[in-house]
Amino acid sequence: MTLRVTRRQFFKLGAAGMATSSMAMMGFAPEPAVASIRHFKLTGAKITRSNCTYCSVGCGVLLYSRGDAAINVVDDIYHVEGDPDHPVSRGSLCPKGAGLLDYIQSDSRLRYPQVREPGSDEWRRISWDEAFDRIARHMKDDRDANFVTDDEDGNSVNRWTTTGMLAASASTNETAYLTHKVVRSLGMVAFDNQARV
Amino acid sequence: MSLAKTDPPLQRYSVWNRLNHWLVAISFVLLVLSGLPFFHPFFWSLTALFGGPTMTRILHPYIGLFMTLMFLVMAVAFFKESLIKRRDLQWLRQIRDVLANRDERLPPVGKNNAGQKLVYWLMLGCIVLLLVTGLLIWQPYFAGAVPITLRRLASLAHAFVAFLAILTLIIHVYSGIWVKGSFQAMVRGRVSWAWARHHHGLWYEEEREKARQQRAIRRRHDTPTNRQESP
Amino acid sequence: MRGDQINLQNVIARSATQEPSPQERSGGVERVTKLIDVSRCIGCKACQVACAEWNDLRDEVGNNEGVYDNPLDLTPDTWQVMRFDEHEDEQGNLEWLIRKDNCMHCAEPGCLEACPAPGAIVQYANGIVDFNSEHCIGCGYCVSGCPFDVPRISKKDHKAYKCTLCSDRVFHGLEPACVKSCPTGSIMFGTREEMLDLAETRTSFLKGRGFDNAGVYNPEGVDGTHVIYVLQHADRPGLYSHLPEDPRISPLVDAWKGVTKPLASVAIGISALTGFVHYVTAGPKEHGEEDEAAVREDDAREREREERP
Amino acid sequence: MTNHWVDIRNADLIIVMGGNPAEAHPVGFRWVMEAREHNDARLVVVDPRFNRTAAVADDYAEIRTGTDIAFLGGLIHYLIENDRIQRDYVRAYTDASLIVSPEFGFEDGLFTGYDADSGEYDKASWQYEYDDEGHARRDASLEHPRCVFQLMRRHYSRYTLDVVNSVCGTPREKIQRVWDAIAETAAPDKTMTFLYALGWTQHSIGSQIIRTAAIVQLLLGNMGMRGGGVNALRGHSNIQGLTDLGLLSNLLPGYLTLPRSDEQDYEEYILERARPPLVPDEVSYWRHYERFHVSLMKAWFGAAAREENDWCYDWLPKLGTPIYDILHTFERMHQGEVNGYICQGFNPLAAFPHKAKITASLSRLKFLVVIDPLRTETAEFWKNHGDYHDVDPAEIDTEVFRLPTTCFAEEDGTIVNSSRWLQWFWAAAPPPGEARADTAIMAGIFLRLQQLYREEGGAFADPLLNLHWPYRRPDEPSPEELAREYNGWALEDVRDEERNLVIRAGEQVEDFGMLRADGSTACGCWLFAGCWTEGGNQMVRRDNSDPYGTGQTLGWAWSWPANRRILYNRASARPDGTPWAPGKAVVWWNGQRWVGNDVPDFPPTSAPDDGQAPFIMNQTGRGQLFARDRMNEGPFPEHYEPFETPIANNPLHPDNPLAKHNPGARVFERDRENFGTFEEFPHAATSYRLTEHFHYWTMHNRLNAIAQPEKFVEIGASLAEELGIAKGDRVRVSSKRGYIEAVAVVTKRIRPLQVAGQTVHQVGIPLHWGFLGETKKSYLTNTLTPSVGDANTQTPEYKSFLVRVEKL
Repeated sequence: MTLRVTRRQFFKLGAAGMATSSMAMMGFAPEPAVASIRHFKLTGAKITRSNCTYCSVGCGVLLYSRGDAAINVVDDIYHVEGDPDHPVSRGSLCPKGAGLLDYIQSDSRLRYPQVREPGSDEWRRISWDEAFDRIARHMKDDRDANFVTDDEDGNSVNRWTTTGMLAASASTNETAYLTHKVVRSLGMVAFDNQARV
Repeated sequence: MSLAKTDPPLQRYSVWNRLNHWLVAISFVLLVLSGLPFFHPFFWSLTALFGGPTMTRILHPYIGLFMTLMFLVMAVAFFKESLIKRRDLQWLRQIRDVLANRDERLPPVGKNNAGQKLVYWLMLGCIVLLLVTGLLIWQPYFAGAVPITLRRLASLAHAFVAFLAILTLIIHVYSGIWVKGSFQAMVRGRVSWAWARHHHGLWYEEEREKARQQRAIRRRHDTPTNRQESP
Repeated sequence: MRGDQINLQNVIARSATQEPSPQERSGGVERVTKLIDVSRCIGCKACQVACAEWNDLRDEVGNNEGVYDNPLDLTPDTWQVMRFDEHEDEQGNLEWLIRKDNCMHCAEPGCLEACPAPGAIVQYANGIVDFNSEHCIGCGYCVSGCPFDVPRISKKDHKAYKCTLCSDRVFHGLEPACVKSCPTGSIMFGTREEMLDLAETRTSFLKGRGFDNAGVYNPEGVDGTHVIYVLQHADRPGLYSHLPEDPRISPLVDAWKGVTKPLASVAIGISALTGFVHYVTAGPKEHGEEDEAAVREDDAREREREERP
Repeated sequence: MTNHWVDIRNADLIIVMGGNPAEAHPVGFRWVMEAREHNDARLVVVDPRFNRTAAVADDYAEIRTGTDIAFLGGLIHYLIENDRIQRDYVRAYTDASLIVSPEFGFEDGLFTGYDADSGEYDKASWQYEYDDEGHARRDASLEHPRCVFQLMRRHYSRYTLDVVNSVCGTPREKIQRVWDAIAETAAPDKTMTFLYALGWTQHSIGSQIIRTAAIVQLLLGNMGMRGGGVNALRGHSNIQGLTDLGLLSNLLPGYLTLPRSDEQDYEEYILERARPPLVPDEVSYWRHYERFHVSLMKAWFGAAAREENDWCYDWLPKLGTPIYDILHTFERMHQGEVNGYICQGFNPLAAFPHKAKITASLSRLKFLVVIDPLRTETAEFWKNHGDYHDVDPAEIDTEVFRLPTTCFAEEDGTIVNSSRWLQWFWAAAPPPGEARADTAIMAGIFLRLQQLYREEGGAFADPLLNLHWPYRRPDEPSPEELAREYNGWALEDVRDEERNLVIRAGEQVEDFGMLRADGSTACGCWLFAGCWTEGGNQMVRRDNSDPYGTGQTLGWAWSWPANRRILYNRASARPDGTPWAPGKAVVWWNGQRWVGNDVPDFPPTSAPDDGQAPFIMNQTGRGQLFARDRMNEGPFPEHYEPFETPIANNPLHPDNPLAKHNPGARVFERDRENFGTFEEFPHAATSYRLTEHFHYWTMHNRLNAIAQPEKFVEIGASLAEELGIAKGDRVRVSSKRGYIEAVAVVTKRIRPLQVAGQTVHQVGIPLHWGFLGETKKSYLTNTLTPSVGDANTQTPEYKSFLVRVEKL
């Protein structure tokens, strides 16, 4: 005998079809399409007022850091933005200022003292003590050997010309002042900063 | 008692034909279910059937590729019997008789009637188009490289052709249910001589002719004792 | 601009959602607008960097291709780029036209119309058109839908990304990052009315400086945008790295996403129904007794013929 | 800056020349845009390149690099001959009326007193004519043939439009357009500001270019005015502060100067500097020099500095040569005369001219100390970086120390911006790893040295053994302590002439007027006196209110001198004390004293009738059109060609080879061999900064690397066509000193110029990128630049040199 689909059976089929779709409509209703805004990343950040140290406009910047300087936390700066109070910058920044975060966090930041020995092809990590001791020793040896107290005309000149220094025009006035004070006390004269170039 | 014993005598579709057809059928249904959500949000929740929206987006094209492959195989197998003949046009002219079941008025039909042939060609056309347009908008593989206007055109075409294909499918499925015995034919591959004579007169004649010749051959080699029953 | 806009019910439209979004609470919400005065732009890219910094984006470090533009184009990690154009007029006067290119936040967003994923693209009451990555399925339809070629599909997560107009900042009462950073005041931000007024002021300033065709770019085709330009040559937007003359949602997209969808859906339903009705009325197509009989006759006839010696 | 950032918005005309603020100072540039929008100001750019500033300018004129004196000299000629100067201002506030010594002269490009053999000037004749009291003679009519005005008029009579056009290559009509725009501001109610930067300073004639601009501003009456001034847009964030604090080979804090070897006598040293007025009754404020000097010595050497030992005068090093500038030092280093070098946040390998020479010089050091927050090329000068820096470490015996320091975000302190504002900022996080503050590092090294000298003795140890070191944590002096120290404090009660108590012992001084030469006060930098008073730290002030709407914001931070925002602001008022124009008023005489929207830069009770002139730091009280002996190549700026010039001779003095280049320039014989000729290197090159980067730092920042990832050079379209170069091609740019390779940016923004009858192509070479950091590795631009410096500042000529461009 041949398989016959009676009307009743056909209705069943139809019903099944309906079921699938309506099941989809109701049964598997997907998550409601809610609009969600990205979490506001500055919530709870510690804000520190600072100055951009690239160019001489001296824009005010706000440094946002994670951690509240509590004793058990190492604060970490994760966002930099213009300071709207600053009379010159009024919150705006240039592409360098806007990218300050990647300077502060740069992979090229140095983390500990290093030395490259004569002829060597590599850096070696050293302690601050070793660094200071060796540098001071170098400086003293050179100064003692080459310090000029009197020039050929018999003038008292008290200068040290065989070791020189370049100061940083991006460093603070406090650093600059202390540097100058130290340098002249040693009688150093070959001493400049970026203002020269 | 197993169905096999009572199976109708006349072979209409080979095992491979049937397997092939049902693979196409299943993947086509899956494609419809996974495609509709992108066609209209009303069907969005169907994505739940495929493990979520993104999964649906990912699966749909692969199922599509699979179906296209299967279909082409089938298309080759059914090619000859799907060529449209003059008499098919006559059959189509009398489509009203077809629908009204006034079959006695219809011209005799070969293995496939004009309707089945139309389904064949429509589907062939649709699926080729769907393949091409589908590839053009396939993220993340090809879409990126396709000029935006073409991508827009493809999206439009893909949706429209899919719509056509679905309609064709509905007609196809309905006919399967409507014409008693054809569903069974595609399930078990066999039909009764009466069914064949009614729906596919010419094919019926061919089959009988074949049967006669086979019997003739057998008679030449066989002893009269173990003669078989007639069909 | 107002704090209460953080209320997520203040939504104008959501992608692929039939039922209307809750809108009662949008009453006091001002629409916001970003004004980009190209005549004031020095192309310093502060906005570009501020955008990446705020949104935690770090694109690949590219190459120089012989131009100032970098990155060359929008990417999933670069939501805005500066486009530089050297324009020499008939008199040989040189102009360096620099345009900040990013999402225009259309009032009629093509991306939203094209998006099939419910809630993946949202238009807030303040006008911001925002992508909602959790709901994005990465189909790329928004790309086809956008008249400005803005959205980009990520290689990392296969989701669509673009400028959010810093929706997170705006909803917290702040201006977008690019706006705040802009050193020259080329980028301004405020309510739509304020910005349209300012745009007029800037335009008349430019006319006073000999740019007779100065004007505002706020294309009607997309019912206006929430990012508008002040252009020295508003009559020729094309000068500014091919800014579309008259952007509108492509008719193709309309055809694809517009009425066809419901109509086709209905058509499918109807065709199924028709079958049902036909079955009930015409009944199934069956072979009858006469066929069985005919077959038996054929059998008999043949048997007879074959048994004849 | 004589004025300040926000004040730019008060200008009616902004001339950007020798600078590119939109690119190098975008945020300061905001105030130019404000001036345009709210003051209807015009912005005019004169530059070799149509740069990002030009992109938003009202007018632009191209110019050949290094010819600004010609351009401005022609302007002076035009202003005088067409009487488009502010006569009352010129007569009253400049030295135009002063009569110059008859010995003074100028012939064929050289001033009197030039010795061709030594290549130096004897400046004796560069003086006014003095009467018996040593006061300069005057002719108020400005008619006297030897008065400064007439001499100047004669001097610039040669700078006609044609000459300027042929020297600068700027099209005539453009020159005229710019001159006219500038001339407009001769009106008392109109001001023009000059914004310049290293595009002026980095020439062998840099200082004189700036002098020329100053002369123009004096003629137009734009000095001391709102929206006026000659405004140096300083490069680095605290380059102003380091200059104020005198971290230069010949200076002491507050522009005090180190003695020369021949200045053995303290009295003479002071007399030479405590300058008397050259015009009767003028202020000549430097006459208080000794107060500042003694207070400095007390701050440095404390009790050890006593009147008996001339306040430790012997402890100061005496200069053997006029200046030990960097060119001089590296010349000596190159000859093996320098053994040790310390680089504190400085990257000379990348920043100094003629990289090959710098590398060779550093290789001859015994030890090099680099103190920096970042990896620098200098610290790795011994390392082989392939084509970009090809050296053999094995052959370099320099011992190199690299000490990690904090960056701004990790320290407290102040920097002085270009507006002379001292702004205090705070640390937000600890430094990475073991990094330490520069102060701690300097203290660390110094204390070790001191210890060694105490233990072992050694050469001239007194100064360092007696250095005043009052810090609570000797190994880490705090910024607060140091700030209080450079502000200054009283060691004893200080009383004025009427014996009234001015300030008690131990109190912070309120201003430099309280300083004394008798050792009763100590002050590390007199110019900063007032920044940390008994009222506390003035540099943290954050009142940004602007009651007068002039943008002075006197309550924000603290500005030297004495919190003044506009220098010489007395000149903003007429001799009678009323403002030249209401819209430009800064200070005015109210009958009893000077008042206004800024702190008067003038004795507050000096009535107009007393007739004192506004430029109180000058001996004449007046703006110096005539520089006397203060400039090394002459009292009037004269155009000289760059040392590498694309033309055969100086069009102004074609027949005098001595006057081809600046006769006073800083140049060493051995470097002359490394100068190229235009036959061999036909293209005029200039180097500059881009806005996306800051020197050699930001290439370490991912964000900036993305914005401008790879080294390029800018080539004009016509030159590119000539050489068959398309945008994006790789090119080699060579000079006599080496070559670099980079991507070509072909642009319409650089046009060929017609100079002295020939076509000159200019090539732009950004200075950024190196072989470290996040950006694409590249050659250092200073491989190409020549080792020659300005006559007064010794600043190298980075802005004008010759190259040859080839397609690769």
